[in-house]
Amino acid sequence: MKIVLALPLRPFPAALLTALVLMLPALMLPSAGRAAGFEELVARLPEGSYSDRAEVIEAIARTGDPRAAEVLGALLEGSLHVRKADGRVVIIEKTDAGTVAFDALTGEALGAVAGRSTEKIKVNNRLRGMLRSAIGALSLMSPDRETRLMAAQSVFASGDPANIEALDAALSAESDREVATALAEARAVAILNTDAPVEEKRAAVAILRARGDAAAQAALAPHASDPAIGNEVTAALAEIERVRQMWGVAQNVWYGLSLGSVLMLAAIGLAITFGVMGVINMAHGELVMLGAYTTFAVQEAIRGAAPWLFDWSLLIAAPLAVLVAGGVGIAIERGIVRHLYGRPLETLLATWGVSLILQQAVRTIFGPNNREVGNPSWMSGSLEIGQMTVTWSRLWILIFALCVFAALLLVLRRSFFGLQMRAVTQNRPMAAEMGIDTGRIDALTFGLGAGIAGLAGVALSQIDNVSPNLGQSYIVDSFMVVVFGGAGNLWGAFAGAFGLGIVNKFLEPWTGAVLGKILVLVFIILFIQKRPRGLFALRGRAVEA
Amino acid sequence: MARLVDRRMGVFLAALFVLTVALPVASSAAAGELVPAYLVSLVGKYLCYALLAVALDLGWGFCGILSLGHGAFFALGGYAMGMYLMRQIGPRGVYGDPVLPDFMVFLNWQELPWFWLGFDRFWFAALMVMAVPGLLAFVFGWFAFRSRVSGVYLSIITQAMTYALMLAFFRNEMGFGGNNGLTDFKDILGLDLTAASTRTGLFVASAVALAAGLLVARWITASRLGRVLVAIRDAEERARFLGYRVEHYKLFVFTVSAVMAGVAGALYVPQVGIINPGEFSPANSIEIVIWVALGGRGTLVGAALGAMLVALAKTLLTGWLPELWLFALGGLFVLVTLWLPRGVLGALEDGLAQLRPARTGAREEVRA
Amino acid sequence: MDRRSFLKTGAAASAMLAAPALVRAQGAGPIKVGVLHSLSGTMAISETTLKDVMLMLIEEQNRNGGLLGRELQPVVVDPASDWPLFAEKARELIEKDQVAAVFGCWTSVSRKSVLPVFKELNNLLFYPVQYEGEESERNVFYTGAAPNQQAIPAVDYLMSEDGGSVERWVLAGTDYVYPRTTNKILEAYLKSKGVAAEDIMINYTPFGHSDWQTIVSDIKAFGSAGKKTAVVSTINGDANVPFYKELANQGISAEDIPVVAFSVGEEELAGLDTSPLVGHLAAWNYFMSVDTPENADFIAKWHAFIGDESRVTNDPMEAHYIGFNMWVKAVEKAGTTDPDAVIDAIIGVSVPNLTGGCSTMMPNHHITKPVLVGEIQEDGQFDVVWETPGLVVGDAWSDYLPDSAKLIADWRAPMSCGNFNVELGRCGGGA
Amino acid sequence: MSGSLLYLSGVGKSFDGFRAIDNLSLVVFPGELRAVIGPNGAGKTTMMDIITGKTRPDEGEVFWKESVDLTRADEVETARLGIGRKFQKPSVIESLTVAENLELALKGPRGVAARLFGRRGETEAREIARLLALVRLEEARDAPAGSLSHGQKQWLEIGMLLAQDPELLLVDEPAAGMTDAETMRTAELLREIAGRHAVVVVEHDMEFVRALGCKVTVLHQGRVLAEGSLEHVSANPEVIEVYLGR
Repeated sequence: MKIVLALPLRPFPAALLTALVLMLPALMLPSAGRAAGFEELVARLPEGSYSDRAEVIEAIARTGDPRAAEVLGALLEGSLHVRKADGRVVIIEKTDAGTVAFDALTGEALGAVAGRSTEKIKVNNRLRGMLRSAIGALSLMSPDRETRLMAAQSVFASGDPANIEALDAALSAESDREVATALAEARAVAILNTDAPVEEKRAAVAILRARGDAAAQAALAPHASDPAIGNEVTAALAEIERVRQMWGVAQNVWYGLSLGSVLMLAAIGLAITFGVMGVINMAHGELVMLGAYTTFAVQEAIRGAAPWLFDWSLLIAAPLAVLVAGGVGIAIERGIVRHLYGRPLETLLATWGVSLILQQAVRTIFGPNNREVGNPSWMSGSLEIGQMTVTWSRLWILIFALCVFAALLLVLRRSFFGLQMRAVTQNRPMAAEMGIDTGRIDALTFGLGAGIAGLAGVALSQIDNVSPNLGQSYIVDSFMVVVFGGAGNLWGAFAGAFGLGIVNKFLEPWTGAVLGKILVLVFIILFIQKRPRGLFALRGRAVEA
Repeated sequence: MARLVDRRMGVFLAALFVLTVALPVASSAAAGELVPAYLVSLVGKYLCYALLAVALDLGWGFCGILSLGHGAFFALGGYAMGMYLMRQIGPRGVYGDPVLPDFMVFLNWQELPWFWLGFDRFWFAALMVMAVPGLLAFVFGWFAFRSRVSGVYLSIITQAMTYALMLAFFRNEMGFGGNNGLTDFKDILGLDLTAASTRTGLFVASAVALAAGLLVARWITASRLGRVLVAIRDAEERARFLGYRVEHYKLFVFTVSAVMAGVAGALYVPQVGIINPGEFSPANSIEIVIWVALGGRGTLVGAALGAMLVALAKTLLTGWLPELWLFALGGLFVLVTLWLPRGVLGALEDGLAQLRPARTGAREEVRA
Repeated sequence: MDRRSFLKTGAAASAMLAAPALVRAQGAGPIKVGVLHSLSGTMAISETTLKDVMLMLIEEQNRNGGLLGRELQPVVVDPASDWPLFAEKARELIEKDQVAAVFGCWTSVSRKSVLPVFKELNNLLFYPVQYEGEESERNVFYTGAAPNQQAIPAVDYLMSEDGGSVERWVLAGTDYVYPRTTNKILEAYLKSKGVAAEDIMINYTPFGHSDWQTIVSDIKAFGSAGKKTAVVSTINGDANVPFYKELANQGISAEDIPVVAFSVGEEELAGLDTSPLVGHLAAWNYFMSVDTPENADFIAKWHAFIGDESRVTNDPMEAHYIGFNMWVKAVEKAGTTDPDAVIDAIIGVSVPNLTGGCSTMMPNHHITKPVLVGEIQEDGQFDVVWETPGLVVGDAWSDYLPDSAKLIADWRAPMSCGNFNVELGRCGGGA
Repeated sequence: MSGSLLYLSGVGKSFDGFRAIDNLSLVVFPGELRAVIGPNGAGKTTMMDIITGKTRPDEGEVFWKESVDLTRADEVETARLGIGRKFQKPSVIESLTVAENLELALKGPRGVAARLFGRRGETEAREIARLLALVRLEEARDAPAGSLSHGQKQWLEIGMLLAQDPELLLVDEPAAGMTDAETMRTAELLREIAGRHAVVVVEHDMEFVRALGCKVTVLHQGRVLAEGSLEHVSANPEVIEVYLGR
């Protein structure tokens, strides 16, 4: 009866209160009655407004019925439907054969169902939150460690005092330290929402202070004005804030690096065509776009043919993107750029024309809308380093960018192709004398730059639009990076990209995104005055424009 | 010393004159509107583009300064004029505020920002139309040329300049109407902008401005200074060792060209009825370069021609085959750079030159 | 653009060519309808679909015997996302092609750019997109939502218990007029509801902003103050995908911090994996998921027309559907396509919308619409979780902006004024 | 050194490690004709760059008429002081006519305004005619410089140099790509010029240097290896070693 006693004393949704009052008879009765209550409640799920549904859910949770977790879970995932014909509540399962239904209570298989014959029992955000907490409470004792951890966290999020004894029970049974901490923290939050004795609350505050992240902050903040523990809470909050400030800097650096890696990917190909060959390839952005669309195409194919391959889609797409973009690049070089060497400005115009054509071509083939490129599981979500959120996608992109850069250095420094390439760059006639097919080298160099643009596209498809406008949004930035870093020098592009990335990210909090970007541009303009050939100027004939 | 008006210039100016007279007449009610009235403003717009192209050609064709940011000067001129036109609306804005433009009212600005002061007077606006782009070009050029930023690097930072300006003007705090820009103009110098007579007036003004622009550019390039410019374009080192302060010459040309662009923008805005940060977009500036390349770099008249041709193509294609418009434009760029290195005009004159024994055609090409 | 509708456009275009440029009076022969949507450039991403819808509607109307016994003929032009070109094309449509009405524009700036043209040449523009309001013109009909038909109800919902009784607000938008105005209105509205200034965070980003790391983490921090927090997003089309991807990756779920967007519809979600976004909201006057016979029929027709079952429908498409039918009805009522007659006839015209009700053209040239709040589902569709009990009348002049609160619009005689100042008791401004 | 026109002492310059000029000293007197020879990479061109202010030396002093510090001047200033330079690769303005090229070079105001409003005067026309005759390009007067033969371009450039009427001419490999006849003619021309102008000629071609018959300075690895009459230097074992060595 603890619950009932606790009831009036807690700040508690009126709906829930009535729900419990309504449940009292059920609680009095032995298990049979409970079961009945459960079935009756489930039957009532489809009816009424969201608020009504909220009550029912709370009630179901209270029953502690073994089937509750499953039913609520189904409701949460939206697979709990009601059969239009007889209003029977069923759980829908999508199989290769088609959709089949099971009775929510008995689990009896009801065979295949036609699309419109059942209707989904809708939930909204509020109900979802409620469900998670309820399921959490119900699965605190689950044998699976992960489940328990998840449960503890969702209970933490709900901060619902109703879960306290469930938590106590779980805590006493828990062996795993991590889970135990999670449980303790969840309990602490719940405690704060009760009128437990001050010492107990102090202890709770201490626990949360130890956790010291945004969630803890959120849990503590409302109690700052509590006369009893106000001081402890404010102190704890201040402490947490201080720690988060420190992490904030690290976070900014990370953001800068991440942005830098994107810039570098976009610009590095340009650094080759523009830097090494002195060719201004305005279609560079569109080559990036081609890479992104290749990824899209690959994923489409996979979705159709072999869904289990999806996590590999990027690895499959990468080489293809290099081929596609590289191929187009070589075509551009052979078809157009080749005739314009030594006339960089004309090249600029011609390649701009190419970019327009590529854009419209993609628009005609794939349509003007954004295309969906999914994140493979290993690229979605984020990991918490202390107070710092590092999203997997961006982490992988950073790593990817560094690999590309390293590989490129290797090719240019070590490979025979690289040697020939540098020879052609340094002294074309001499290289020709030595029997190097300069034309071929030019084509390959350009192709290399284009191919890398394609790779960039694969990466960008993970964090940005895949639309015909993709290229446009990066071309200007890429040029800034190359010019700032100093053409003809990969390290220049490297330094340029990360430099600009970090500067940008440290400016953003102060000036806002728009002004930050403007300031960076102005900075570049002024910087070029000081070093007209960029950060790492390449001496020699290579980049004379 | 070449004549100020050579054959090429003469032909073009004559044609321009005929157009200027014929079009308004033909579209007038008196002539039973032989051509739809909207052609007047449309062609007027083309003429502004032409002037802009001439401005760019002066810098690129004769001094080798490829600016990928000339749209910025055009837009600034346009904004200066736009601000005047906004002030002209006075209390006729939707909120009936005597001073503040509508966009300031509903973002509840309390008073007019300082940089809007004075724009209620035409002479001041007209001055700013030239002063603002001129000043920007002067300062920018002074930095860039003094530290010998040249070629591609110069082009890229001019692009950075216009890009930065675009972002800046998109910001609503700037007080230029943000993305919506300045629009809903009522009248200029007390004349109703929608009146046919005003349209014709603006059209003629554009034609005159174009002619003037061509003559000024021609005068500069045909003068002894013009030869220094060519020297700088073809052999900058040489010019220096001959004792010419290259940066001064570049600065002069760049500034003049920016002022021209500003004037073009100022005439453009009242005819299209809107100015918005989109005009600053790097793509626009690149398109200007295309006009010049298409018409024939370093030929002035060719630049004007190129601008009008592309604009015309845009008008027609976006009507006929919308989906093909970008293909066409893109293809044009490629073809011209590959097969018409001297542009349409160059090709044309080569054709003529072959017909005529005299090499004068080619000679002037060389000199110009 | 797929081949099918491409051919159609081709046909339409060539038809337009064939038409002599100097036809004066609208005798018999086809009635021309202008379609003014960008098919290239940055806005093509949103506008191309609307062009297709118009072609579909016109085709259907012709199958049902056209209008006034005359065939309707679409005239498609491409303003190429270039604002001055919008004005030029509008002029061309009206003067050269003699269209009876124009359906088009997406961005506010494009509408602003063509406005003077429509006023001067006295023609009709049907504008199908939600916008910032603060406008009511004699020649323009706003079939999209005004702020009070989208933003304010959405906020009401979030403040309600079902919506999670939100107390702390992030107003995030792209830095242009629609978000600025909407946020000004919302700010005023929230304050009127007793929300403290420190519980409102306003943030603006440039167009096509793609690096959302900082802002998303700011939102996260802002949301950790212990009060229920929600984000009201007026972020513009292209920037949304990276924004939502960042949200998902930083693990901000709709239960922690729901995001309600006014510019994100089915089309935008088509470019996203929505499973991490389940529960985030959007407020519109139409969702593809709405279960009504009209809607089912519309979707079926759309799929048939576009020849692609996977294509989605969205709110601006419905707006065109409503707008077009209103125009048709008004023309039939007036018995002519003459703009003045239609302008008089169309007020009060009521046509079924796709959500099971009827929308009516109001004297202020805005229409009545239901407001729906939907939650994103795994399948990229929205589940309607809330809707206004009745239809909401579009409000041209917001009551939450000091200077526009004084204004009302009524285009019926005798007032026939778009910005009547109730304080001064006169038709203010020049309009 | 008293009366010197150009005075270099202890000049050094290196490009990322490579020592192009190393403790170089050189003195040229007014009206003197001087040949500078040396193998590739001996620093001849770098020396000229330093004199004309194109490159700043790392150390050492460079003085013009014992008073003006050339290490602080840039190309334009040195040009205006009266140092003319002819490049190894003939650099004339190809799209201008021969006459226009000379007219550009003529001594006179270099300011923007002056050029914009100035007109070509009688004296200038006469001067141009004289120079055309001197470099034997009368009939090519109105041809674009681009259409000239290599040798003619060399002469045109020398003509432009003279048009500047400098006190010191730096001439970089004038005979390169010339027929023997032209080479001799050029040598003759330079000897004529010398006296009124000081001339420093950088050359590989020993025949040409002999034809100049003047004091010779041998550069090697950025240093002066030997100096004196051609006979004297060519007797110098080090010089022989250097020349045979390569």
